[in-house]
Amino acid sequence: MVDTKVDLCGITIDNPVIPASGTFGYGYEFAELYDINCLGTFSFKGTTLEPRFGNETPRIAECPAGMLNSVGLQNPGVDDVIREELPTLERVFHKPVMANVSGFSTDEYAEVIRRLDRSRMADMIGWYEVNISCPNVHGGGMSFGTDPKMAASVVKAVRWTTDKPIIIKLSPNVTDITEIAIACETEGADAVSLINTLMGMRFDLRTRKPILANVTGGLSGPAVFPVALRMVYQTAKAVRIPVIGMGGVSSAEDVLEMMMAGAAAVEVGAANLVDPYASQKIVRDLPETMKKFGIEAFPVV
Amino acid sequence: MVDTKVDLCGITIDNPVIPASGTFGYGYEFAELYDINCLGTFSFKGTTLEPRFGNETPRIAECPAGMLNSVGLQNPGVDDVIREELPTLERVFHKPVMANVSGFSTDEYAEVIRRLDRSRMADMIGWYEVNISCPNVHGGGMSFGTDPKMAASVVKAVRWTTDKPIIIKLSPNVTDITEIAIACETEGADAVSLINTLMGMRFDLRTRKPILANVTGGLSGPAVFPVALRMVYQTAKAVRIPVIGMGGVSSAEDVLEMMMAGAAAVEVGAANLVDPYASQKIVRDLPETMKKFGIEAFPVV
Amino acid sequence: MKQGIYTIRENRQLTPTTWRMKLEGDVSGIRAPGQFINIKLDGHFLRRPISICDADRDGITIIYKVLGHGTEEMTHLAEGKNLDVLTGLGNGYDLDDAGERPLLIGGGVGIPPLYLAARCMKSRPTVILGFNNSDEIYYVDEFEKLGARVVVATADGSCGVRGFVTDAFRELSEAGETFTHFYTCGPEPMLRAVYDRVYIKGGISGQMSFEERMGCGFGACMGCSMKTANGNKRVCKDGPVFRTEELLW
Amino acid sequence: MKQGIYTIRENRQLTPTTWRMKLEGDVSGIRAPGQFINIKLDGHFLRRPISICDADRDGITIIYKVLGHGTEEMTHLAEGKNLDVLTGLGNGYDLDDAGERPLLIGGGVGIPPLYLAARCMKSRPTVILGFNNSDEIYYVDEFEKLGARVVVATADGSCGVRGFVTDAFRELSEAGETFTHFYTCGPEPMLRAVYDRVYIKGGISGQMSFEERMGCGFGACMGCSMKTANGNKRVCKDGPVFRTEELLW
Repeated sequence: MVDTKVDLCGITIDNPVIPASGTFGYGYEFAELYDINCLGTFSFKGTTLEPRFGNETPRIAECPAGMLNSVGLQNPGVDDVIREELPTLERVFHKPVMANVSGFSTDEYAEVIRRLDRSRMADMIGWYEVNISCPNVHGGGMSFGTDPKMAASVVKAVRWTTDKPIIIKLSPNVTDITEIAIACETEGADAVSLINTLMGMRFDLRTRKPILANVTGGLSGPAVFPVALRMVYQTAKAVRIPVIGMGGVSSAEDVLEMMMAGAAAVEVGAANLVDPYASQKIVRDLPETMKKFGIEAFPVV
Repeated sequence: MVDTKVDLCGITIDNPVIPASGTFGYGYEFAELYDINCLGTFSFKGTTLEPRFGNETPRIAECPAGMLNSVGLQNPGVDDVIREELPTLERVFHKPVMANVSGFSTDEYAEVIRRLDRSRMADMIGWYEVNISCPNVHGGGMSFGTDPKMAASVVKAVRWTTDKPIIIKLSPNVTDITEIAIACETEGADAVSLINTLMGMRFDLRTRKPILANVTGGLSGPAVFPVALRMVYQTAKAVRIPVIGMGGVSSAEDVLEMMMAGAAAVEVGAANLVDPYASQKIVRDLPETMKKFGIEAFPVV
Repeated sequence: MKQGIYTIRENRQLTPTTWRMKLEGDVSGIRAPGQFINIKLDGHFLRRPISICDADRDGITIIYKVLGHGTEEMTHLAEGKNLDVLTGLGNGYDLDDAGERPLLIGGGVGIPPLYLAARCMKSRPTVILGFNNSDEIYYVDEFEKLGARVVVATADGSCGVRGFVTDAFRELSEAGETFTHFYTCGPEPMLRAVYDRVYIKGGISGQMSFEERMGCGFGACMGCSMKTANGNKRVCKDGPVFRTEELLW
Repeated sequence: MKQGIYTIRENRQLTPTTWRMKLEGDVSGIRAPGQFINIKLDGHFLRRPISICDADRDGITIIYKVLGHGTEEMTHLAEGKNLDVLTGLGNGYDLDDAGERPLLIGGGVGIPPLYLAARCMKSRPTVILGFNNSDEIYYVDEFEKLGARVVVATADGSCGVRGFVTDAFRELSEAGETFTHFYTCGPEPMLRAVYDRVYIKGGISGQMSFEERMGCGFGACMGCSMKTANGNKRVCKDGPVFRTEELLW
């Protein structure tokens, strides 16, 4: 029998399959479809200090083998997440969850983590995934993720707000992602996750205007998979901390490619939006697929 | 009747459809399939000072809605191009051709252009497209295209080697492509063309190794289209010189999206490799597609 | 929501731009008129959300308009082909509010969900159907077969009332007609006009079905959010039907 | 090269991993055995290059091995379905060099192009067919029906000569057999062994068909280049058949 377990910053998870933030809500809605405890864990919707509606609609545009989104971090705000979302999740999910946090200033990132970490829901949280790479918000968001110094400043600000592992989610919209990853590692990040979406756009031929109200959006889906693999491969060679791979992963075979590129675990994003059962299917297919390619356990050597 | 003509650096071309360098050889092989004089023009295979075999094989990997290549500028060298390729092309193509040149030093770029420009074939050439963004060669290639200062140094070196328009082909593997484009414009580039391929990779699950002998390669095809549109849009807003849009263009509708993003003309790449008649079909479909969307002429307003 | 494989039993053209498709398969996920289904098409990443026109033990009927490549390709799908479909998406119309004299207002591609609503209503509805011109007219007979009273409006006056659905509503009001509640679906400009004339000026409460570009269609991606009096809502999951009282217009 | 739409007339399994497909359509682009076709499959960006096993006025026969998702999906294609195919790609075998005692050597999925070669030969060929085991054996009867003399080798000895095609060649040589020219196709390790034993040691010139990951398949992308004694060649356009004298092994 193959062993799908992996270690993620000192926490052993049953398998490396992790639905990505923004594609899985706060989990409980998918729990109506299947037992989400089959997952390694999942990263919940990016949470900010204040409630956010996000950008104007349209926020979605279809692309070849992918989609653009410009949601812009819609979320009910950290206090509501602690009061409403996490207690609801607690009833259906019994594993450590990955708390995805966003901010518009280093202080905000720190404050969101502080409130979660000091809340009565803190025990549910296994890791904090700090999103410094959202392409759809102005001021903050991606700007933190495209400059090593700014990335380092975020890590510095959040590093001592919690004893839990901190994962920095990186942007692919950079010349050299390893430079950003190294800056995060140097400041004490426990892991990095990549790639967030690639910035793209589409036009509506009838109106001759951008489809997205926000003009540009983030590209996800199988289209970005080769770029994600390359960046995971480069980053895994450049840092000693774990690298969580994501970007267009849609099958157990894609998970194995990511692991071969050096990923310690794999997030599944857009696939959940096209097939609500995608992550469950990937978890189910993984052992058989590992066997098919002679892989008994992770890491793949 | 719609008018498909566009001006490209002072030269009027019948339509904005231009097969991209590396997907159309030196043209004459496609002339066996159809009359390539229907094209606006085409950009011939990237030419260097010395003959090059390029990288080891495998050099090709399939991807969702696209492909990776790591050819690495295989070409017979500028002297052979002048002696063999261009005379063969001259028999079948009667429009100004775009000469795509590459190098491993600023001097090499300049010397390749100088030899072409002083050759008896020089009259065939309408524009020089200077590729500072090949992701598949080490030393030179993309490194020139990912740093504004190095990009500027190439433009400076080639600017006075010819009276013909110089187009700089830019890399998408950068944090801010407008910064590179502006550096090129400042040094006197007549136009920029973008995007070259996005750096990516794939693994062979059986061997657990990268599919490409070169490990990484350049992603092209519809998968990159939204990223290309975004970068063309940003660049067209940032510079006054014409921007040639390319990246995943596969249909007349894609051409119109590129024009709406601000492109002065559009290059068609990977599509030629899947359907050898792709560029001809796009040229044929363009007038009807323009009519469908109420576009009578370019630029689209 | 239920995911299932559905077999195409009919796919025929109703008007130059409108087609009807009948899908055979599990309908247990469908709870109310106004809900929609989300269809996976080969070669397209996102599913195509289409409102339910009718549903019975045999399967689901949808009516779709050819707008882009996806819907254009749908017209070429042969009977017998299987499709991966998510069914019973969204919250539909609440028919308990219909009262004795319900009014249904549909514009163009917004008409189909009103058919199942009309069929499920206890009291006889008045149905205003708006089209651009007589070529686009469809389903008038079907509504009448349900016993509904149908009023057609065409923008070019080529059939029925000249003008928009709101002009037809004005004529009915001027004739002394009154209504207990309304249900509507159509393009946003029409919804805004209906909101203004029927709800605000006419004083009749109603339920309006909205369209928005969707990512997932089942509430996960926040792609189709909308601000309402009750906070941020997802058109796909909390809607597509919203009550006039919830709207911030 | 010709681009055309071809109709699947047969798609049946020959061995656990090998299938045969017959395509009806224009064969005027095909000039020699050893050429290949390039098939567009829905949902895959690149075409699938597959060597031609046979061609006549009715159409083209190919034999393909299930190696990945693309070829796996090919096994599900129904008869009657149309495919977009580029035909007559590459330079095939030159049969003028065959002489009176030609030798054909095929390994596994490399066997198909030798069938058309055998059929077009003036003189009766000896055909060595190599397989891993007896389950994988196919087309022995078909070659014999052409009047060829067939020698089978299996790596596990479950049928015919135990070992590789080169072992079968050694046995023939030891039995005093001589050959005028050879034609081969198969995995590169086999080609290298054949080059070494038959050409270098055996002193017999031949023509070898190569495989490489291809982009376009018609010489445009330079994806499948190979260094030869006559300079850089494209496997898809200048090959896939190269003469032993050209190789830099």
